[in-house]
Formats: sequence, structure tokens, C-alpha cells
Amino acid sequence: MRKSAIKKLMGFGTAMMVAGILAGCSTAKTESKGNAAGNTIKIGVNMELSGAAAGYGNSQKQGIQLAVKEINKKGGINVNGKKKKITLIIRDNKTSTSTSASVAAQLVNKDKVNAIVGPATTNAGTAQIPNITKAAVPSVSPSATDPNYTLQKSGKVQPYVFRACYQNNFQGSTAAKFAYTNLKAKRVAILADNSSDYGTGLAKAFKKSYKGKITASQYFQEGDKDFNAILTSFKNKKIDAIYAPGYYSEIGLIIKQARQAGINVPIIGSDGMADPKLAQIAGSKSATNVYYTTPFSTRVANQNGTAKKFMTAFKNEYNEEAPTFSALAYDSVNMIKEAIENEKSADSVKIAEGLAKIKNFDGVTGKITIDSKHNAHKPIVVETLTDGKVSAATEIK
Amino acid sequence: MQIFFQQVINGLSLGSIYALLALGYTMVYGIIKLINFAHGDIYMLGAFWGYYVINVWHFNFVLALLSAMVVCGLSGVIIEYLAYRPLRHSPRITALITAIGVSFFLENGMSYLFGSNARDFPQAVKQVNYNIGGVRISNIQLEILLTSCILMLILQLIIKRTKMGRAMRAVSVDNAAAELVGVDLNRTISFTFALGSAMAGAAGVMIGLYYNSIDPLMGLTPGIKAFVAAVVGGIGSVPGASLGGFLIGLLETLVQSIGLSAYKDAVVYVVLIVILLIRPMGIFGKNVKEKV
Amino acid sequence: MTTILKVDKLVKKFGGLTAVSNVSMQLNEDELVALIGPNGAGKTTVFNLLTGVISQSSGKICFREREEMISLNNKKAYQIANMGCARTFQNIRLFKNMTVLDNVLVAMTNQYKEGFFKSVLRFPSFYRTEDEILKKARALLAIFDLDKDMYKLASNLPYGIQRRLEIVRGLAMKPKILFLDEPAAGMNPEETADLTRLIRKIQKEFHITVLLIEHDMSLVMNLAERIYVLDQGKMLAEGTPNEIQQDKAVIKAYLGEEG
Amino acid sequence: MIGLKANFKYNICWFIIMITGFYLMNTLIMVGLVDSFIENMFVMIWINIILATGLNLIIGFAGQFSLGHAGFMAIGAYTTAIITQKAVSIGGFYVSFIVGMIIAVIAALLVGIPTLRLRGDYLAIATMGAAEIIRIIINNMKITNGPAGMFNIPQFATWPIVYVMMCITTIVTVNFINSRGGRVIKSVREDEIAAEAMGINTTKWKLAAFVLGAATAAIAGSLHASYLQTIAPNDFGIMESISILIIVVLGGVGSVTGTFVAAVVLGVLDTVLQDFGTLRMVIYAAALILIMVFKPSGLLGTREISIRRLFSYIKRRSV
Repeated sequence: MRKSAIKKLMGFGTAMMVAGILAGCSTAKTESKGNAAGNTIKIGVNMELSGAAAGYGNSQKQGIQLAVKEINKKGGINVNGKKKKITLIIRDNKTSTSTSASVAAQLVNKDKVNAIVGPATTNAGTAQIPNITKAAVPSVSPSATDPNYTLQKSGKVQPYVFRACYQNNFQGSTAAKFAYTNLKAKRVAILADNSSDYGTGLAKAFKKSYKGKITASQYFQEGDKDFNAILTSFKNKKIDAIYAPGYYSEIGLIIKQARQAGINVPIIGSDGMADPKLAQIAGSKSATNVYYTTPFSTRVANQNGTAKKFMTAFKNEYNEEAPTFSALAYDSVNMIKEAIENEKSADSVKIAEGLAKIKNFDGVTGKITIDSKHNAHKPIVVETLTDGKVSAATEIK
Repeated sequence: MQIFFQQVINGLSLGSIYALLALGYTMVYGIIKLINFAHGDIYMLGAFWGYYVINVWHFNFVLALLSAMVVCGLSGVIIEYLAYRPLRHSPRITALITAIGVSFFLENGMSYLFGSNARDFPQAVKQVNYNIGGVRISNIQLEILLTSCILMLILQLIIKRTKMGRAMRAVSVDNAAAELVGVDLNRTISFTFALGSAMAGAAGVMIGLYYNSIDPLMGLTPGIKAFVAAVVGGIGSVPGASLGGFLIGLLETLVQSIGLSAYKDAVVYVVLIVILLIRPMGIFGKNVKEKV
Repeated sequence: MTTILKVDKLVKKFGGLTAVSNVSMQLNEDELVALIGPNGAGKTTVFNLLTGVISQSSGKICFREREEMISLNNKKAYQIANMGCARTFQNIRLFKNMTVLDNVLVAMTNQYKEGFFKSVLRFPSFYRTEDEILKKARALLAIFDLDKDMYKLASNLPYGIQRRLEIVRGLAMKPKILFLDEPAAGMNPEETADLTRLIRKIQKEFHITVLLIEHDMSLVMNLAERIYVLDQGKMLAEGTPNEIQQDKAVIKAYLGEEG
Repeated sequence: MIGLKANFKYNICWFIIMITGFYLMNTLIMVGLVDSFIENMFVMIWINIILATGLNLIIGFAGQFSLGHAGFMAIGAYTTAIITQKAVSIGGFYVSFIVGMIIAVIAALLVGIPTLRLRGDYLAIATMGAAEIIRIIINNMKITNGPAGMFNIPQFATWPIVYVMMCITTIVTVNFINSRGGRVIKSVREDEIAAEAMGINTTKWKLAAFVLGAATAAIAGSLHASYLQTIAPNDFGIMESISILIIVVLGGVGSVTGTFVAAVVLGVLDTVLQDFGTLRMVIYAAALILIMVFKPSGLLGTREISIRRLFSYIKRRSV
């Protein structure tokens, strides 16, 4: 009796394995592809509303909500002659990959959304890809910047993954060009955010295409507040400029502490800095001789009708200047709208097709064209800060 | 050489902040053997209080500092009363989880109420830089260094010279025996929390002023660092916490200045482990052998 | 009579304090020896030195193993235990949240082997070893009338039984020497009488050497074949119970200078 | 009658429960009651169970307070990600499993040999530091793709594989606890000095528990990477170690079934709270505090849900 029980025990594992294989065969789904649209168009938001990236996620949420409010005010999106309103379903992914995958699964399966906006970070973004691809629901990330984000392992494009922002290589090399040509900086020190792909990716791209000498590359972590040690170590390196890719909360402090330490060389950054809070944190006096690459310029905005309207609407709604993250998120929603109107259908598969075909779309962040790799192409400008205010915007070709 | 002294100044001013936070950890741990995970978040509360009163009620710096200490002290007492006191006789790991819960609650509650964006702290004191032989030091750095030293001194005096301090020391050695000889356990523990949290509140306002940026998650990283500092110094020991704080501050500065900033935290943890291996109870910790 | 444990000029200093100075002892096979002395004389320190819980400042401890005297200097507590030294503790150190049976099985750990994969995958031989060792443990418990409480948690036993279990746990190690640290502490006269019978039984049936620290003089005088007297870390006297009872130095140490 | 033979009846009951669970899940998926969202929730719960059971072995049974579980999980996850991207096959996946475990065991030995001498909170902080060191190294390596993490990892860990692995690791852990080794590590937890006096090399046994826990964490990491197809260094920070610790303590330190209950409760709670937007973490934190204040020794304490007790309960009721 005992032996047989043991045999059962030993055989248990194999039995389970066999069962697993059987299950794999029998669970094939026979659903039709994608989520068809109902009376309203459902847009899901998979966003970093808590956790490390919550600050950026919440800015994006504001942009999304503003866009949807405006669209619904006008009666909704015109789907083949019929106006349909947007229902927004906002879910928090805690800045965590596993939660992002779960949120995406809920959005596409339970909420049956037609398209997703988000997430803000590359990590959370890649985590949702398997689930949305299975369900054939497209997503537009306002700010996932890793060059490979939209690509499969084979290098083919992910059919349902789009972004509204630049990828790192483009922005990094533009900054390198600007530093070398426009600022005539021959020696540059790099100080990059090491806690996400954003800072390191940009630093890598910058290093690759910069023609001058890189005298030092140092890293900081998200949430760091003291950069005096690194900046002091830059002091005797005879640098002409500092390239500091990262987000405004840390770069603001870097600018402030650099100026206090008597480092007055140009500081060049990326669109994560393009936020009015940068100058507030750095102090307007320190925020001089500061440059950053950005698609969205508050200065250029005055000439661009779409951007100007957005700026005013945002200020009316939230009582503050619009940050770049909100603008990108606002554009993401409108890109989905454009895709629906062009395809005359709000079915998720059709939206994906429409998104891939977007050309010269007039967004807040410039004229957007989606290329074959689902990257957003749009003009890039370098904004100059003087005394905390944008004093010039140079377009880089 | 100038650079070297500059880095020492940088390290000391960073270290004084860790030291100030580590004091709170060490006091609470000394008395009820609880790693008060929410300590870093009380520091965040202090910073937000300072932000509020300076912006809205136009308090000056000293008043903001003192009021933040009072408010944080009070919140420390309330947290202890609600979340830790019911668990005083439970396994210590339970109280640790509650402390983590309190930390989550404060972080996310503040994010919910005030948004999770970083915001600039009002400059209640104008920054002036002094240049001494090529080494730059600002009045705010001096102020932080001075204030932390004064607070540490006061703390040491309270613990060594007052009746309440004696009660605290008694409780930390043996709370049952202390109660037998007439020490009011609840009052002593509340007082310890008030004192430790007040330190954190002071640190919050000073850091807000120094770095000019506060956000609901600002307590997380320095909280863990300060805890490491307290352990390095010998958790439970006040001079140990101060020493540990300065040590970690100087160490981080050293690592960054030689270009290893990507491994800054890793080096701190390596040093932590090495120190613990040499002195398992930290630098100033008493090695209490179990009696057989 | 063969010597099984030999202690030579043992010294232990804690900082500036000399807790044990120049203590020499000798234990023979199958002997029941007591170590007595006033409070703070350093008895438990001697025990801790002998069992390797702490290490000596100087001096030598030798233990007889396979007809050879082996030095215990620099040996860890568990190694000394494995050579055949079992002990109990003054303030009972049972594995409180484990059953009586498990307490004994832990002591028998080195008497059987279960490979990791054998136990994790429950090979048939696992059950054979488990059955065997369980049988042994039960038999031992039965001798001391503990088998009925086998599945109780140790912490749920009455005080006297806990003392008994701690002794049985020591015996389960199949030791050559059993060190008993104040086994009668906290017991009433009746329990002490039980204990006296128990210790005698152990020594008779298991053929082991017993070294015993005790304050209860009636127990010591009843049981011990030989007595060592320790005072202020020094060996004061050695002899049979009769000799000790009449030793002037001992009486002085116990009753104070005026006595 | 010695207890072991009687245990067979109950063991077989547990197996039946496991197999029933499997077929229940399978059926629910086939009839469409469990979609990929619910499936995702279950799989994450199962992975958490593997992690928490391993940690419970270290904390609850060996009594060593480790806060570095996420570090070993990271090792498993990255090994699987790197190997399966090079060798895209189920074989490669299983190889990566073994390799991950071996690396995690080596890392656990390197961490454990020096630090397991420390006690209590000092050990916790040292292991936390060690896990952070592992994470920072991964964050700065080329092969791990730095902070961007790795994505497009081929999915081999489907739900049946995760389920089976959860069952296997649980069986292994429980069998270990109920054998010579388990008794020894429990004695070390109860009283280290007494255990030494019983001839037990406590350092060795503490290390054994630590290494076994680390190996299961590596398995969970492999499954995590392969199921989610995305990993980043930030997934394996201090907060991850803490969330595993929360499961262990909430379920009851030293109770394997408690770990199961807590993992399910927290997993479901976390998923339900997705509907609460920004408030989710506030509610989660409040729930955590309340549960701990009202159930200080965890949901089950050190007790286990036991079929034996259930049987005797039914017997008593029917008599």
C-alpha cells in the first residue's frame, strides 16, 4: 500500500506535465480578432499614477482627460458619419511591469477598449505588449522612448504598438549635433539618469554621434537630491558643456547646484526637462544657459495654432502651464481620433491600421508622421532657457 | 586640494541630513526594537508642512522649522498610538509590516491629496555663498550643519540629563523592569516617537530649503540610507547614528568624486556589510551576548 | 577507571575580570560527579567552557575519544557535542514551539542520514529511516514516561516535565558525558526526589559519566560519588561527599567569614 | 501507529486538491469564465506563492530574517531572459531554469556564508544590501541591457507550467520541512545555542535553508520573466522584497498554507483595487495596517490548514 502511494507521488509531476500539454491543446481560443466598437468609443489608459513615475503619469493623465473632454464637447469622434463619444477608462499600473501587464489584460478583455493610451515608461510599456497584441488592440505611448520599444525581437515592427514621442537615438544625436555645431562645445561631461532607459539610452545615443571629447560620464538615480560631489568632480575637467538627459525633478536640482558651484557652462538636456517646474526647482536665476531638445516649444507654440489652443485650454482647465508630458498625451488621444476618422471605423484592428498610416498630423507637438517602425516623426527644436524663461527656440534639421 | 576640501564639505552637508534622519530611527529602535519604516515619510510630512506654512501663512524659516517639528512630533505620536501600540506584544516582524503599511499610506495619501509632482520649496532664507580659500560653502549648508549639531546635542542632553531621558534609557534596557520601578511605558514611548519625529520634521524643512524640491516620495531613498547609517553606527546609539550618517555621506561623495557614481549605492551596501561583519552590532553598538 | 575528561589549569577572563582561574578537574568513566559552589563561583562558566559555548583564555581541556585524549581547544560547540558531550541548561532551553518528539529527534540528528533529494522526493528509503528513528525516539521517551506527551508542544508541558525532557533530549544524543546545569532548580521536594531517582537510573542504565551543578545539597550528597567545590573562580576542594561536608574551607565559603 | 503511515491518506487528499485545481482552471478557461486578465492574476499569485513559500522557509522555519529575496529572483529572471533569447526553445527555457538556480545558489552561498552570522534586523539589512548590490550590478551590465531591461522574451511559461512549478516547489518545501532537515532548521530558529549543544552545525543549516529559499526565488524569477516577457532592474528592488515579506507575515510566519491564503487575498485585493485609480495604494496600505493590527500573528498564525484536522472535525460533527 505504501509503495503504490509513493508511486502516485512520483508520478504526480509527470501527470501534471501531461495535463499541461493537453491543456495547451484544448484551450485554443476561437474569438474574433480585436474589440469592435459599441455606441461609444472606449479608450483605456494604462498609466503610472502611483510609484516612481507617478509625477509624469499624472501629467499625462491631465493631457488625456483634456483631449477627451474637448472631443466629447464637440459631440465625439466622427465614425463614418456617426458621432460617437469617448469613454475613458483610467487604470493605474503602479510603475510596475507586472501590474502593467495585468492592467492591459483587464483593459482589453474586461473593459473591451478599442485603443489604449500609455504607459509612460518603456518598462511598463513593453510589459503590456503581449496582452494587447493577443487582443489586437493598439496602444499609443506618449513617452516610451527606447528605440526597440516598437519592434519585435526579429526587428519587425510590433503591429499594435505606437508612440507619440521621439525615440532616444533621434533625440540624443540631435543634442550631440547641437552641442558640437551650435554651442561649439568640444569637451562635454555626461550626467545621466541611470534608473530608467530614458537617461541611459539618450546618453548612449549622444556618445555615439558626438564628435568632440567626452571627458566624464557619471550617473544618478531617480530621487537623488545631492549632485554636489559629481559636479565638483566635473570642475577641473575643463568642460565646455554638460549633457544631462533625465527628468525635470532631478535635472532642475543639477542646474541649481551646478550654478551654485560656479559651473556656468551650458547644460543640455532632453524633453524630460521641458516642464515649467524645471525653472521653479532650479530657481530662475540658475536656469540660464540651459538647452534642451523638445518637440513641443512654448515659444513656437505661439505660431502653431493647435499648440496655442492647447496651451490656453490647459491653463484654463488646470491653472498651470502645460508640461511636455501632457502635450504628448494630448496628441496620443488625437492620433487615435485621427486614425478612427481616416479609417471610418472604431474597431481596434482598424485603429491600428489607421495609426500606422498617420501622415502630417497636426499635433500640439508638431506635424507628426508615423514611420514604418511606428515611431513618431516630427520636427525637433532646441529651446534655450534664460533666467528661467524660454528665450529662443532653434530648429535642428 | 581645493577640490578635496570641497568634497569634504559636500560630504559633510549630505551626511548631516542622513545623520538627522538616522537619529529618529535609532531612538525608536533603541526603545521598542522597531524599524520604523515610516520615518522617512514623516520627514516628507515635515517638508510639506514647511512648504505650506511658508507659502500660505508666510512663516519665517525658524518658525516654520519649529512648527514642523511640533507637527511631525504630533503625527509621530498619533502613528505610534494607532498603528504600533496595539502591536506592542506581538512579534516584532508584525510591527515592521505595519510600519511599511504606514509608510505606503503616507506616501500615497499625500500623492492623492497634493499630486505626485515635484514642487519647488519657497526660499525663506536667501542663499549666500562664502568662498574660503577656493572652497565654497553656502549659508544654508552651514545652517544645516549647525542646526543638526545643535539638535543632536540637545537630544544627547535630553537622553543623558533629564528624567524622561532616564526613563527612555531604562525602557530600552528592559521595559518590563522599567515599568516595575514606576516608569510610564506609554508616555515614554510616545515621547520617544515625538522626539524622533520632530528631528525628522526639522530635517524635512531644512532639506526643502537646501534642495528646493519636495515630493511625496522624497522620504523613500533618504529613509533607507538613514536606516543604513543608523545600523552602521550601531542602531540604538545616538552618537552612532550621527557618526553613521556622516560616514555614509562622505562615502557617497567619495565614490561619486572618483567617477563610480553608477555604483554609488552598491558601494554603500558593501561597506555596510563589511562593517557588520567586523562589528556585528555596528560601530557603537553594544555586543550583547546571550546569557547561557 | 579510565579518565574521560581532563581539565588542566583552565582560565577564563571577561575583560579585566577573572571568572575562572586555574581550574583543574578530572572525570572518569561511569562516574557521577557534582560541581558545587556559592552563587557567582563560576560553575556555569566552567560548563560553558567545557561544552564550547565560550572559549577559554588559557588552559587545556582534553576528551577521551577512541582510546586517545583529544584536545577540545578551538573546537566549536557542535563539534564537542558530536564527540559525546550532552548538556542541559540552567534556564531550560527546549525547542519550545516544537513537539516533544521533535525535540528528541533533533538531538538524534547525527544518528541517521536523509539526503536532500531522498527526503524531498520521499524515496521509499526515506520512510524506512524515518520509521527506524521514530521507533528509537519513542522507545527512549517511553523509558522516561514521556511517550504519552509525544505530540504536545514542549512549551505546553509542566515545568518539572520540561526539565525531564531536557535531560532525555541530552540522552538522545547518546553521549559519553552528560552535563546537568542545576537540574533541580525551581523544583519542590517531591519533584527533586523524582529527579534524584531519574539521574540514578540514567547513570545505571546508560553507563555514562554525569557532571552536575546543583545548589540542592540533599540531592548532591545523595547522588554524587565525588564533589568539586568552586569558589570565586578557584577550585576550593575536591573529595567524597563526606570529606566535603567536613572541609573547613568549604564551610567558610558557604557560610561566610564569620561562620 | 506511527504518524507517517497515517499521513498518506492526507497527502493523497492534497494531491487530489492540486489536480482538481488544475482541471478546474483548465475548464474555466475553456468555457471562457477565466480570460487572460484573470489568468494573469492567477499566474502572478502563483509566482508570488513560490516566492513567499521560499521566504517563509528562511524566515518562518529557519528563523533568519532575510530582506533580499528579490535579488535572487532577479538572477533567475535575467538568466532565463538572456538564455531564451539566444536559444528560443522550450529546452532552452528549462536549461535557463537550471542555470538560474545554480547561479542563485552560488550567489546565496556568497551572501550567506558571511552574513548569516548576523542576527535579526542586522541580517535583514545586510541581505537587503546584498540584493541591492545584485540589482545595481544588473542595472549597469551590457548583457542585461541596463535600466531599459529586457523585453521580447519568448513566452514559454504558460499558466500550466507555472501551476506545476508552484506545486512542485511547494511539495519540495513542505517535504523538506517535514524531514530531518526541517526539524533541524526549526530547532535553529527556536534556540541556536541549544541546537549547537545538540551537535548541530547551525551555520551550515541556516545556509541550507537560505540557499533553498534562494533557489526557489530563482525559479519564480524565471517564470516571471518568461510569463511577462519583460523585465527591468527596477522590478527587483527593495520594494519587491518587501512585498514578498508582506505576504509571508500576513499569512502567518511559519505557515505554508497561510502563505497561500495571503498571496491569494493580496493578489485579488490588488487586482480589484485597479478600479480605484490613484486611491488604490492608499486603500491597500490601510488594509495592510488594519489586518496587522487585528490579526497580529497573520491570517493563520503558525497553524496550517490541515486535512487531518478537517477530517476529525467532520467525524466529531457526524458522531
